[in-house]
Amino acid sequence: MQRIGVFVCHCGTNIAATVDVKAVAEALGHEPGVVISQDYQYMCSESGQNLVKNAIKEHNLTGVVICSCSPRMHENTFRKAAAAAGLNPYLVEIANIREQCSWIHKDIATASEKAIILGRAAIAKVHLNAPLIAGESPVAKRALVIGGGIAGIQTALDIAEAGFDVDIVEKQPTIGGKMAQIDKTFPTLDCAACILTPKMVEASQNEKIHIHSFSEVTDVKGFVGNFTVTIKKKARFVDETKCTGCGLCTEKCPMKKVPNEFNMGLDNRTAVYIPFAQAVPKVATIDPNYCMMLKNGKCGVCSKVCSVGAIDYKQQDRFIEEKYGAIVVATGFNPIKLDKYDEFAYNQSPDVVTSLELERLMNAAGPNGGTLLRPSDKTHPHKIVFVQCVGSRCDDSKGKPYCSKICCMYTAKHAMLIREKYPDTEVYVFYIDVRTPGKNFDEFYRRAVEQYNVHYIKGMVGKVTPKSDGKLAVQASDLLSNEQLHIDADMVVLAAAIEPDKTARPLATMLTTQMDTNDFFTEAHPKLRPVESATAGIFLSGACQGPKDIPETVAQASAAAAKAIGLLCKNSITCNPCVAHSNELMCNGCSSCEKVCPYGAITYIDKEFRMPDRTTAIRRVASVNPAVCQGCGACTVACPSGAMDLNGFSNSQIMAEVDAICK
Amino acid sequence: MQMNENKEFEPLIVAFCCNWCSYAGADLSGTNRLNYPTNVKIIRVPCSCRVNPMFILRAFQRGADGVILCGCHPGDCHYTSGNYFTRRRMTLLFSMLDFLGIERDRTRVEWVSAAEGAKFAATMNEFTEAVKKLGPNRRLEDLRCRKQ
Amino acid sequence: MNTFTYYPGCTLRTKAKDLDTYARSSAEALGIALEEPADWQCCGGAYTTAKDEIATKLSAVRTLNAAKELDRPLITVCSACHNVIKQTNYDIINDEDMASKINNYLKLAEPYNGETTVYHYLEMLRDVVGFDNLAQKVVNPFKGKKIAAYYGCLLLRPSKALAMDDPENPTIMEDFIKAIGGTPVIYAQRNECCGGYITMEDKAQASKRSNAVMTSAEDQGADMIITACPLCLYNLKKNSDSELPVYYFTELLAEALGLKEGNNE
Amino acid sequence: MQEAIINKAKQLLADGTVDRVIGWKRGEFAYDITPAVFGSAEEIDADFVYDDFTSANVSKYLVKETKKEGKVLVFLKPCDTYSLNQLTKEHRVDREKVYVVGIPGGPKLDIEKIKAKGISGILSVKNENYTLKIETIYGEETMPFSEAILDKCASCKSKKHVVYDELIGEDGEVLESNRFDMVEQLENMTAEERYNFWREQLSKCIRCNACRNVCPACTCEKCVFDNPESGVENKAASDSFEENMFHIIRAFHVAGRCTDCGECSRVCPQNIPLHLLNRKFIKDINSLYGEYQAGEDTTSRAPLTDYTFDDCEASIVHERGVE
Amino acid sequence: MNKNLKEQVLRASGVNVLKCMRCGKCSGTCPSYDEMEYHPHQFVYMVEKGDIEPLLNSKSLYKCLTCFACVERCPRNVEPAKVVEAVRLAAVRQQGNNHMSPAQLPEMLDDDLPQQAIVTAFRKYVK
Repeated sequence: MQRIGVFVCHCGTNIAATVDVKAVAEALGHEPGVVISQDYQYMCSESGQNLVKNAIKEHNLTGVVICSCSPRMHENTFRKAAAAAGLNPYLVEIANIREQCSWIHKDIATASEKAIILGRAAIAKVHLNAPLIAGESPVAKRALVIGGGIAGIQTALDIAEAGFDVDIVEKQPTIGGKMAQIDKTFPTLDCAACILTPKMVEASQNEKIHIHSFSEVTDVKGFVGNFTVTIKKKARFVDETKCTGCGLCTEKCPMKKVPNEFNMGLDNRTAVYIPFAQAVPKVATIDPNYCMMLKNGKCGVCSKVCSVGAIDYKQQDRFIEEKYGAIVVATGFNPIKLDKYDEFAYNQSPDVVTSLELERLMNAAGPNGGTLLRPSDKTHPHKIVFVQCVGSRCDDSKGKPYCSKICCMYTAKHAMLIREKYPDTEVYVFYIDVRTPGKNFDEFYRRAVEQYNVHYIKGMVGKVTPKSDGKLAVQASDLLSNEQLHIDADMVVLAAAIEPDKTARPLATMLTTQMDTNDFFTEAHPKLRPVESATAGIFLSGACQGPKDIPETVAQASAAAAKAIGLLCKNSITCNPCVAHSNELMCNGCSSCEKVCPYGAITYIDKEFRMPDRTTAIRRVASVNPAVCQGCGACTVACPSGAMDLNGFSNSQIMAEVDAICK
Repeated sequence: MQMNENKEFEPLIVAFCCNWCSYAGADLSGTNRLNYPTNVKIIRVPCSCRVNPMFILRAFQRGADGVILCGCHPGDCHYTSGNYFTRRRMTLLFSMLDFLGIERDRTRVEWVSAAEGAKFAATMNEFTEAVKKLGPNRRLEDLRCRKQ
Repeated sequence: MNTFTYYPGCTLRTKAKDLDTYARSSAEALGIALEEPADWQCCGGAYTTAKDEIATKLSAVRTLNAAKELDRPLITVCSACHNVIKQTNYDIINDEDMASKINNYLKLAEPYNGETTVYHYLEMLRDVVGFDNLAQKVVNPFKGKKIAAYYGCLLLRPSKALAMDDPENPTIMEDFIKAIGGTPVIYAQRNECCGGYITMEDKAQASKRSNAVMTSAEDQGADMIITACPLCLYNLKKNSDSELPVYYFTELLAEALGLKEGNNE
Repeated sequence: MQEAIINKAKQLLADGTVDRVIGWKRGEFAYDITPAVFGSAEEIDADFVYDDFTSANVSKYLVKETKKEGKVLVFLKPCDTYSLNQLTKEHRVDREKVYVVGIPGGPKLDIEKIKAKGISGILSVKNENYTLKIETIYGEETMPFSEAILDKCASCKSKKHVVYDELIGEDGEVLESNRFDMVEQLENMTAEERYNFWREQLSKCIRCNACRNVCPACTCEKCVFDNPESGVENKAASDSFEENMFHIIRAFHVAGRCTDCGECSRVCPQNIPLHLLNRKFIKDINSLYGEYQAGEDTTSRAPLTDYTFDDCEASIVHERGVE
Repeated sequence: MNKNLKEQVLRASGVNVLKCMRCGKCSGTCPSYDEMEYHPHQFVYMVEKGDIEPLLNSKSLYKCLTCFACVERCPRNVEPAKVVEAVRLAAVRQQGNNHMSPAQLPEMLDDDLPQQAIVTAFRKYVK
């Protein structure tokens, strides 16, 4: 015989003002199985919870129904209270009479009537609730970081610091990411390489950190604490263990006309290459698209000059499989392509560049050795126009709807550096808004204006026309003086919007994590869980979650590491007990459920059954792995025999709710 | 089905809402005090794909006048693919009910995200109105197998 | 033989006969039959985008409907006609309210709802004939000639409605130039307005714009400019200080195909 | 044909290829042919029948028979082979334990159509050049063969055997059939008309469960309608609605799995055109998700366990057809 | 602020002026900028404010080339040229407010001028 307690919350006046809570408690008290029905000011308060706990003990309750706010709010609170009083926490049901009743209705009579019906449905359900015990599953003490930029490096260092093994998978031949390409950093103007490369070295020397460069994640199976990941180590045609990074092969390689991606294609590299001097690992890689030996078997120079015999033209892609307890995504960003913005003549003139290209042009390790020269004729530019928000804040098919966040600051940085180094160069910045929230950021921008006399103009460039004299005729609006400006510039620099790396979306599918329409990973909660994905055990680090500058990225990277460490510290994790289970006696073994399971939680076993005629028969039946199942219930509907059911949301429970509501 | 004092027909609407998006969207319309009729009673399910056609038929059998199913937008399912299965199942089920001569406006699928409190309220207002226009559900409740 | 409905427009009958004549002869040589609908009206020269303007859109709809009744795509060659007719068609498809007002007014046998496909002659060359095929039929290639394509404002914009090519980085005319053996010259002002619409009222402004276009093309080393628009041709020739020759693209096409005497040696 | 089949059965039993044979034997009346399992040549000689009334799809019997020791011989008409494939795909039948001999299909005869001509007391029916010679206790009657064809055979979808180990006779082709005509006719009615049509039909249901018991897609270990835990158990309908529930859910459970063998309507003692429900689903699936024939193969994904990102929304039901 | 006029312009143009983020790209790209007293971004902003009379009486209405550069390049999809046109229509639709009359024509013409120039001018400036 069920003994159910009903507790109706006033929520101050939030509920009580529109719902006659006394009448509700009274009415529900007459429902079958209900032995006590009470109302109280704040059920979630300590004394409210005590009321519930005492009633459980006093009346020896077998089920509890709380009529209060949304279960998304306090279901856990009341489950804990029940557990503290010795009642299985899954014998608690919530009737949502605040968000879905008192707050949306005005008439007390009808709202109270509805509250009673919702309470009745919860009572009908709780009659059929079964005590559930959350299972446990072990945690693999190893983390995977996908992406080896500053976000990935920082996350890996922090996790390693806590004593856990951590693997970095980086698709490029070296770690370092975008930060390695940047010249100086705002607002301190310290050199990016000087602060990044020590971290890269630290990562490579830390015995807990294992770097898989030139590698990609190709498959992810499993679940929190227990992921199995397949990593493709792409053939680099160089034996990593032998190569000393001496660089002789790159000097001798006859194929010297390969666009150098590290310098944004502004100069060339050889077919066998080390991306940059401080690359980690400092190992050569052969580019099969250009290597003559790999393309038509003629050459072999690198192999001849390599004294340690590291060159291996026969190397194949290798796949390794590893178990991880936690995965951190740090796939980063790229500037968008500017093909669709040719009003700025990006395709027409080499002197129209993106900001990242400008970084390389100004970098000491860049194509001009740190002297800023026009790409077209290698002359010194005297007039430079910066265009902000190219492709950001757009409501058209070409651009991105969001603010890329970092452009205002790096443009101020570029302008300032140029004015500092080349005082004879005039710098114009066309802006829509200058957005500088951040410590010392606005001061930095003001310095560019006040100290360095950078011309900030509120307005937008509308057209760039390259001229025969090598100048770029810039036509723009100056909104404050209400005139159209015509500037003959030597260079135009476009602050291209940034977008998530293209590998992020297929990765999100593998990880079963959510993404927004812009392909940024969605955090579990925008305010309270900013570094976790909604999928347990997957954490987010850096610009893959949204545009970020370096300090923010590093902060988030450490936060993600902290979350991952928190998980790895546990020996086991509690599983959600509201999972599917199959009744073997009814299961047909037809595989319908397996086909709709997004987690691969269902497998089949051949089991012996005793038949009515005392013979035995072997039948194929489904078996659910409760640690893998997430409890969506897709299988329960795919199952024609009804063998598959879901704990906490069983067929009969939902049917009972339907019946109670439709009574 | 219920009749209020001035005898205007008040339909009974059962709304199945997925826990992650639509139930949260319903909560949000509450938080924002966006009204919709008391006719709507929500049943929480983990995912729209948990809704068995049997539940819908059962609701009609027991006197519901309209049944609406709400889930995450396609592509946003918390379980990645649940609502895609829902979409196919409900398309076929609704088509079958239509084939049996049941009014189309009694059933509906709507994708409501956790951020779409306003859409949830608007959808419920609209749906209730549509069902109100149809009048009480007699065909599914009372598809009399024994003719009178 | 491929047959299309051909809409020449008012100017091609009078001041821009070259644009028309060579369009027709070249099409024939390329195996395309162009058939004029029985009675067509002037398109109006400019599209009125205003949603409450119905009367000004009717002549274009009549033309579109005539093509629909003949069940063939509609080919235009004048940039202005092309712009007006494509924008009309786009709005009819996308603005139900406008479509119903127009249909209410016209009372056609069957309402027109945007069924006709509209091609610019250049699109026909690209999508029906194919530039590769065209190149094979060229007998007098414009070898070594640096030719600047002038798109102007009408041919590409608004790109949503015209959907002919990338509005900022178009290639269709450049590909055409390559097909007839010339070397395309890319210059920034190729998709800016020549000021033609204002030429009657404000010669100074028209001349400022034409000069900007011509100088930009000259700057990039062009030997000549080609256009698809009679008004552009007039304006660039008449109101600029440049000596750069301006031709209709169909003239060059006919020359390349050996249908017209020329000086492309 | 009967002789060829019997000889084949005896041969395969004799050489040890199979241990049992699933075929048909005569029941109370000449035209009353039911599936049967034979264990020896003697049993076959005594009872095995194959004639124009041998229309029963025996593939479903394999679910039980393959759970037993030994290999089973089964004779399958083209339409039955689709059922076997579907059962194999769903792991209900162990294909390894089945020896399939494909035999030519119908058209088969419908005794109800003969009786409908007012012919009663039937002793035997013989097909002589597509004229039926019917011997009755009142004397001999005749009628054209074509007028007594089973409905399911009249709209045959395929003469092709999609699975077999060997064939007796020639294999055929997938046919262009008119099987969706009636569904379309209903779709073109008003909702009111459709409602009245189905009320008329479903009100005849006596919940004998014959449709379920014969259906090769309905092989559940325990049907939800027999299971108290399902919440919808009703072994006999207690209210009018439940017949609808039963038929809708049954159709839904076999949607994307039903091979359209037509057995449900054939065995319905009340002549309810149940196959129309299944065909409606098949027609919808074909038009909304691409052509799909259940049982055509053993590997493809069934439409209800599959999806694409750009599937139509359920509102499509509101947008098409007759309200 | 003239509410009716604003409504009329908004309806005729089909433009949502609230989408404007005041970047000024329309005016940066406008080939007629220097000839205009009010510039494309001002048209959008003044219509938003309902400040339409000054626009109605401005010669800027007849300097817009309808070249759609602003429409194509607006990052917010605002379509300023359509606003200009809607205001121009509101102006020429007023009694006796045609911008051009056939009497003016002869002095404007020359032998080579294509018809389309005349047709277009009358379509745009005359009601």
